[in-house]
Amino acid sequence: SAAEKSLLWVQPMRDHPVHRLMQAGFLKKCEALGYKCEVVGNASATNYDVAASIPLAEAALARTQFGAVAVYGPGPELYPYIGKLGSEGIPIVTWHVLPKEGTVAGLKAATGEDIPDAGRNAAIAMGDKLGGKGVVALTQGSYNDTENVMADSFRATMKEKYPGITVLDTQLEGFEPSAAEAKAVGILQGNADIVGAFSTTGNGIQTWSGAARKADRTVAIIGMDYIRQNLDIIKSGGAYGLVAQPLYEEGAKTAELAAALAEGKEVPYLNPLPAKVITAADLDPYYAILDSAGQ
Amino acid sequence: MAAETDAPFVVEALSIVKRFGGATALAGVDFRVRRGEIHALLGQNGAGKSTLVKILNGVHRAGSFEGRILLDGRPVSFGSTAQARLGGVGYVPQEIEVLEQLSVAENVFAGQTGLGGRLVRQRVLERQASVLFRELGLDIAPSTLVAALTPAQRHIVMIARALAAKPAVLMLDEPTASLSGAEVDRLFILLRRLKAQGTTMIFITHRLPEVMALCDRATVLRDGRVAAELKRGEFDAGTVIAAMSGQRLSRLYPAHTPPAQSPVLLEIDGLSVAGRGHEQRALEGIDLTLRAGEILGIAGLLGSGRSELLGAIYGSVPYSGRIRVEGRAVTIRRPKDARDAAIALLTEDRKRSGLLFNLPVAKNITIGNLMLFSSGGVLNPGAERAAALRTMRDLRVKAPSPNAAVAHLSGGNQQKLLLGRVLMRQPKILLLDEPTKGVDVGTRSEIYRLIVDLAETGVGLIVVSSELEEVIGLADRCLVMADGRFVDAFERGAGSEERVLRSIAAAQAERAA
Amino acid sequence: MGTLEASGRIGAPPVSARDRLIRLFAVGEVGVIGALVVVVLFFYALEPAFLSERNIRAILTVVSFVGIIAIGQTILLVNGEFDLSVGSVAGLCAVSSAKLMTVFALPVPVAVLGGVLIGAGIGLMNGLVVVRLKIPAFIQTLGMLFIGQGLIQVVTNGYPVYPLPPSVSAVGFARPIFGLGWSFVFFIVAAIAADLMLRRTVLGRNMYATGGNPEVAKLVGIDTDRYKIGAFMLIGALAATAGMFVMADLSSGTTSIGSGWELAVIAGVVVGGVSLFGGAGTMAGGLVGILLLQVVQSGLVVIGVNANWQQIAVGIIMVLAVGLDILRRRFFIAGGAREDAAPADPSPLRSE
Amino acid sequence: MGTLEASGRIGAPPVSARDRLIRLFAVGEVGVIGALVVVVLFFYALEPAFLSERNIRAILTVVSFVGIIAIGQTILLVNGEFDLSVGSVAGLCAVSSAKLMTVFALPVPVAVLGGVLIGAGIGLMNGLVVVRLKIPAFIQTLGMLFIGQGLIQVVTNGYPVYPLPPSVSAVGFARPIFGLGWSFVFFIVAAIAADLMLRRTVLGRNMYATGGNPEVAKLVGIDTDRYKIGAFMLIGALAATAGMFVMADLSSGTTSIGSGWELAVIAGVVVGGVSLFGGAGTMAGGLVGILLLQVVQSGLVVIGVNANWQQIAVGIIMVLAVGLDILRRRFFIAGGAREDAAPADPSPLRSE
Ligand SMILES: Nc1ncnc2c1ncn2[C@@H]1O[C@H](COP(=O)(O)OP(=O)(O)OP(=O)(O)O)[C@@H](O)[C@H]1O
Ligand SMILES: Nc1ncnc2c1ncn2[C@@H]1O[C@H](COP(=O)(O)OP(=O)(O)OP(=O)(O)O)[C@@H](O)[C@H]1O
Ligand SMILES: [Mg+2]
Ligand SMILES: [Mg+2]
Repeated sequence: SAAEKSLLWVQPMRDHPVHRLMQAGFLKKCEALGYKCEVVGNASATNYDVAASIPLAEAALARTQFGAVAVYGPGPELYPYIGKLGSEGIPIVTWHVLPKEGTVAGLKAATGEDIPDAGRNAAIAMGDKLGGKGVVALTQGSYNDTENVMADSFRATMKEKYPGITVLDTQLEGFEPSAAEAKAVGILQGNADIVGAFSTTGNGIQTWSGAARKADRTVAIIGMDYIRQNLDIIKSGGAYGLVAQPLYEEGAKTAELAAALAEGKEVPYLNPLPAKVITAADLDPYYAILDSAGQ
Repeated sequence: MAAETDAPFVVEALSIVKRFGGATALAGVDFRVRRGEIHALLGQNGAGKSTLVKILNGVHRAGSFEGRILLDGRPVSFGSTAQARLGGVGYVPQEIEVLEQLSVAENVFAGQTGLGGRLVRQRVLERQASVLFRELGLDIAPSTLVAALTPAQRHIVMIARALAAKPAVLMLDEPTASLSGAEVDRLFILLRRLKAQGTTMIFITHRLPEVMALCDRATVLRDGRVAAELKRGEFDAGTVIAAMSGQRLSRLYPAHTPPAQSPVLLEIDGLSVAGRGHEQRALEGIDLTLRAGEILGIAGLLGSGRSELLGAIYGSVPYSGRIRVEGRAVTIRRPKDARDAAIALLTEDRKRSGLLFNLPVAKNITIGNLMLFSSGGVLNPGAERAAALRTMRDLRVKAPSPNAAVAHLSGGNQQKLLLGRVLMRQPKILLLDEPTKGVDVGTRSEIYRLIVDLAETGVGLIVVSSELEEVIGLADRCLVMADGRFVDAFERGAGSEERVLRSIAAAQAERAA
Repeated sequence: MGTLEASGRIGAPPVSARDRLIRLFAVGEVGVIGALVVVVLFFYALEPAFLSERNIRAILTVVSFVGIIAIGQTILLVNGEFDLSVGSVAGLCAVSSAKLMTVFALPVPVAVLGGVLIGAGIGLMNGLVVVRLKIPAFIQTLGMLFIGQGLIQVVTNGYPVYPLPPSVSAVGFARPIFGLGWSFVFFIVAAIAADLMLRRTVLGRNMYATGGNPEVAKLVGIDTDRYKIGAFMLIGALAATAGMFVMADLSSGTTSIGSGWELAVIAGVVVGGVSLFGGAGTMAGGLVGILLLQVVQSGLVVIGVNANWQQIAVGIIMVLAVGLDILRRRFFIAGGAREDAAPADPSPLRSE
Repeated sequence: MGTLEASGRIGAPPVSARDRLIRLFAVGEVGVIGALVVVVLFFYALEPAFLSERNIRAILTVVSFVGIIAIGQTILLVNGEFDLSVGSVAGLCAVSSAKLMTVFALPVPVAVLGGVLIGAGIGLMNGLVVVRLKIPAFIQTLGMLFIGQGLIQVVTNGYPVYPLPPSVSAVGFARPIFGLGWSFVFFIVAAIAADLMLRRTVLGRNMYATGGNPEVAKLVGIDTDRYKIGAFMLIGALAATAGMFVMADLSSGTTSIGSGWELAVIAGVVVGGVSLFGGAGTMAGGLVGILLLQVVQSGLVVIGVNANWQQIAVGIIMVLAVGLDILRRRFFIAGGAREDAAPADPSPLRSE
């Protein structure tokens, strides 16, 4: 019946640009699969408010009987809710992290990049670019499991593979672009010898390339997410590369898994997606994806 | 020189009806003022005087009342005070309304776009302001911040503000209520000059002598209706009061003789109060004793320090010196300490430090006295309401209901309400700062009676009033204060207004020397 | 005689009848309750599932979290101050107590007590700074908001405190009444107590005086400083409690607990007719206001409004609710009781 | 004669000298400028690079964005109101004009004009609702904050508007003076104009009256409603301008432009001695306040303070700056003028 043909997507901080990209992949795929899909979460681009998001999910569930529910799971705070829904017999998928099987009650499947791996790739790309020496700045948008893990693995990899490179303490960019840029400039000023910068957030490339321009310094910048502007910046040499987080694909994959589960099919528990570091050389396929996504 | 009685009407308010919710403030008033006259508007508290002038000033905007208003024979309907102002109407409200964060000069010329074109010329402003003040006999530096003035001083600033606009018709709502003799004299000189220059004035007061001295005609309101229209020469206290209240004038100051050698309630020696900023001392070495059943009056000029003294005794103004209550030395740091020592204070500025505008009438009366209607901190609403009603009856607080907003009581009724609050806890020592400010003649004598009765029951009272005549009439013993020191003292009957003024002048002369 | 008749009106039936009407409509909550009913019926009509047990429970649960803080905020506002730091205080106390029960392995009750004490302590600090140093509450509590957020990171280093002792999750999962959790029980009990305190005790009345005009309050012998500091401590402790209830609900000490609550809570109670300027408003009103905002948010989801438009609707309805309330006052309370009900009273000079 | 001398104390020369002193120190900026100097020297001592041309440029650039809004906020606060919606208005106008110049392919100047008009329009709405319907600015502008955020999503569907016409980035990259962008030029010019307006014109004088005590202002014939509505429109237009400058700087209509500005801007100007309760404060003060907060933030980064502690430091310094200012007033302006200056003065009843 129509009831089973619908899927729900639960994601706090619903309006964050990166989250919106994931949602786009999900909704697009849903349509393709002939499902009626819905996104809920606290409407904010800055506040990750779980307590406020759960009742919104409940509201949707009160109205519609969804075939499966996708719950954003970068941290443990939504695990209890996943457990609750699972105990109601609703199949649950999560994305963006790959929790070990059995660690999250009620979870049927997970997809997303292998975050530590992504961080490692970034470190290697950076290390090679810098020829194994120099000072590298590290910034996160905010503290959250995804960014923390990626930053940590970046730091660890540098430590073991490129002892010649010193990674500075993590600094927070925050969400407001102009403020983030000012902060980056401050970091550059505070450390005359910075030659590289790695940011674990989607705005990072804009932030750092803008800062490098203002401070006119040449910095090897690696950031996240292949939104069009980031690709352009790399193309124009404003940044070195980016971790092609499969945000859009995650969303799409999540929709597939959820749909399959809704139809009672078996799906693999872990569904990792590649997260390559791409540089000026290999941009074209990503432009293609964006075009197809109508962005 | 009374304006010729057939001069044309400048202001005509015809069959004005003003209702506030259920209450009717004005029930069909016809009010006419002739060009060039000073027209007294009289009536009991709550009679509707302020409401009438507010209507003439667009405070109550056209449409919020019934009836017609004519200026110079032309019908007008003011949608705002701004329009009234442009229409040549000036207004000094009853309550103090100033811009505390601006300087005196800025206050006086606030809203006057004329000055120096669109640019503000501070110098010009201040020069013109100081001229005005000299005329009003208040030598405040124009750059003084209004926040630093006493209530009375603020009131003068308001008057200057109205005059500065050079209105054709000037309406003053109890301008003298907080002024003392000398300031009043000055004001009158000024008003007479304005009159000579052709300004028409409406003058509200509760002080009949002022009417006699200043006004050409008078309209008496009573419960929202015109009770009488009197010409100069027709008004003597008897007629006016009769018209106002239908009562005959009881003796204004009831007889009272203090019990000989009653115990000393309050003993103060060497009390000093640090001056505010520039004042080296607001009060200097004050000694004073108050006996049970005694009414002690303090006379003085504006800014002489009377309120500061009461404030110090009550703990709201930090002081140095020794205070003993009933022989016990007490340290009063906060009003609470004073209250625990059975001292109560009626403040001089209702709006600033008297009324709680967020609470209705009844709760305004009982606040601070709640221990009387509560057990274990839990209120007994019935008892509270009853007590509030009792107070309202006893003091004849005229209010639509116990739950009405205090903001909507007439000035005098607000005053009575506060008196009620202060009396509720039956203090032993009662400090009254301008107790009859804005209170009508009838009620006034009631309050005097009340004061005397309290004295009879052994309460000790200190009365500060800007009306010399009142202090002298009431007090068993009268102290004269100037520049924060006592400069003279005399028993009932031994003093006169002249004596007070002379001793003050003398004191200042010697201080100048 | 004149005056007597005049004052005689006091007791007269018609008046006091009108008074009861005024009284009824003057109390802040009537308007917002009206708005709430309208909104609920509207959503229900469009989608009966709105009143499904499940949805109601979800709404009441989250309301119980924010509501616990709203109790404190209402009291603080009545006292003439407000607190922007509640969100980060809630988060800080949650993660702190989480650390206490994990890293320091303290027994859960002790750790919880610790959390509450931290909250009250922060409240005390806010109170002292605002009252004694006369620093505007806006600055002090906004500063504390930042400080709290920073401390959350210091305490957790950005990682959620997880897992927590099972007993915590147990509390989070427990459903003592009508399938509602302990947070709700606490909320209801606290709300009733607070309401009685404000309306029926000397304490409460003195709070209205304190918020209405501190200078007058002092003159009638009320120690306004003590009241304000107390109110700050109370809201601190309540914020801590709310934060820890959320923590139990999520059975993890997440760094994001309470993020964005600072304005939400104030908005809610103000929608409920509590004055931002002190001395006016009721507990019932404040809490209904909070409920209204949550109902709107859930309702919009239930009836399936496009996600992008939901927040727009929230903003509009928030303003409308207050507008309705103000019209009500205009309409029912002519001159009469306006000031005493309306926070919007431009009159008295409040400076000191 | 008698009384002339009696009150003469008040007029004696030393007094008016004192008054001039008062007025000097009463103007909000002295304290915050002091704080600014201290902070700058402190950072400079620890890390000379802090005063490097580039860092100064970067700081001034960011300040110019927020500062443009702070100009409006200061004027609005002087008029006795405030606006929480500036952040989302900035964002909304930025993405809207971006859409206009891309999707609708309007010439850039037209699109920019469009953005400004939207901002002014929103301001007009805020003003009308606050002034005419007497809905508290807090509620109306908070509601507008939500509405704006929602509209940003509606307009952009969550994606940054990109790419923009080259001329936009050109403006963003241009460095007309001392390597500072057009945003800074605009900021400086607007600031000077606004300062003169407040201090030297009747308009400004009437604004202080309007914010100081609307009742009195009305009484003396000032059309307070017009002033307030005007101020709301001005801040709307300025917010739009700031948003579009950020957009040019990023050469992309990012949806997160302006997020979090609502409190930052108010905090800054209040730190600068502008009263939350209207009628007090200066343009210079407000803008130095904004600068101070920005300096602190980037200073902490430059000297390499641990990220976790930065926010804490910001919170503390913010409170300290205001505290310093209030002590200064206590010290220099005894009794009398106390009321006038202290923003601490809890003289709210300024709601509408
Ligand atoms: N805004 C208002 N709302 C309700 N009632 C009001 C309002 N203003 C005045 N009243 C009532 O109207 C009546 C007349 O008040 P008004 O202030 O005109 O008296 P008044 O003659 O000025 O008295 P007083 O000499 O004490 O100033 C009073 O009963 C008062 O309670
Ligand atoms: N709020 C205040 N701020 C600054 N100075 C004040 C204040 N109140 C009183 N003063 C100063 O203290 C002195 C005594 O004022 P006080 O009010 O006691 O005089 P007063 O005799 O009561 O006269 P008034 O009739 O003006 O009340 C005055 O010179 C005044 O300048
Ligand atoms: Mg009157
Ligand atoms: Mg006095």
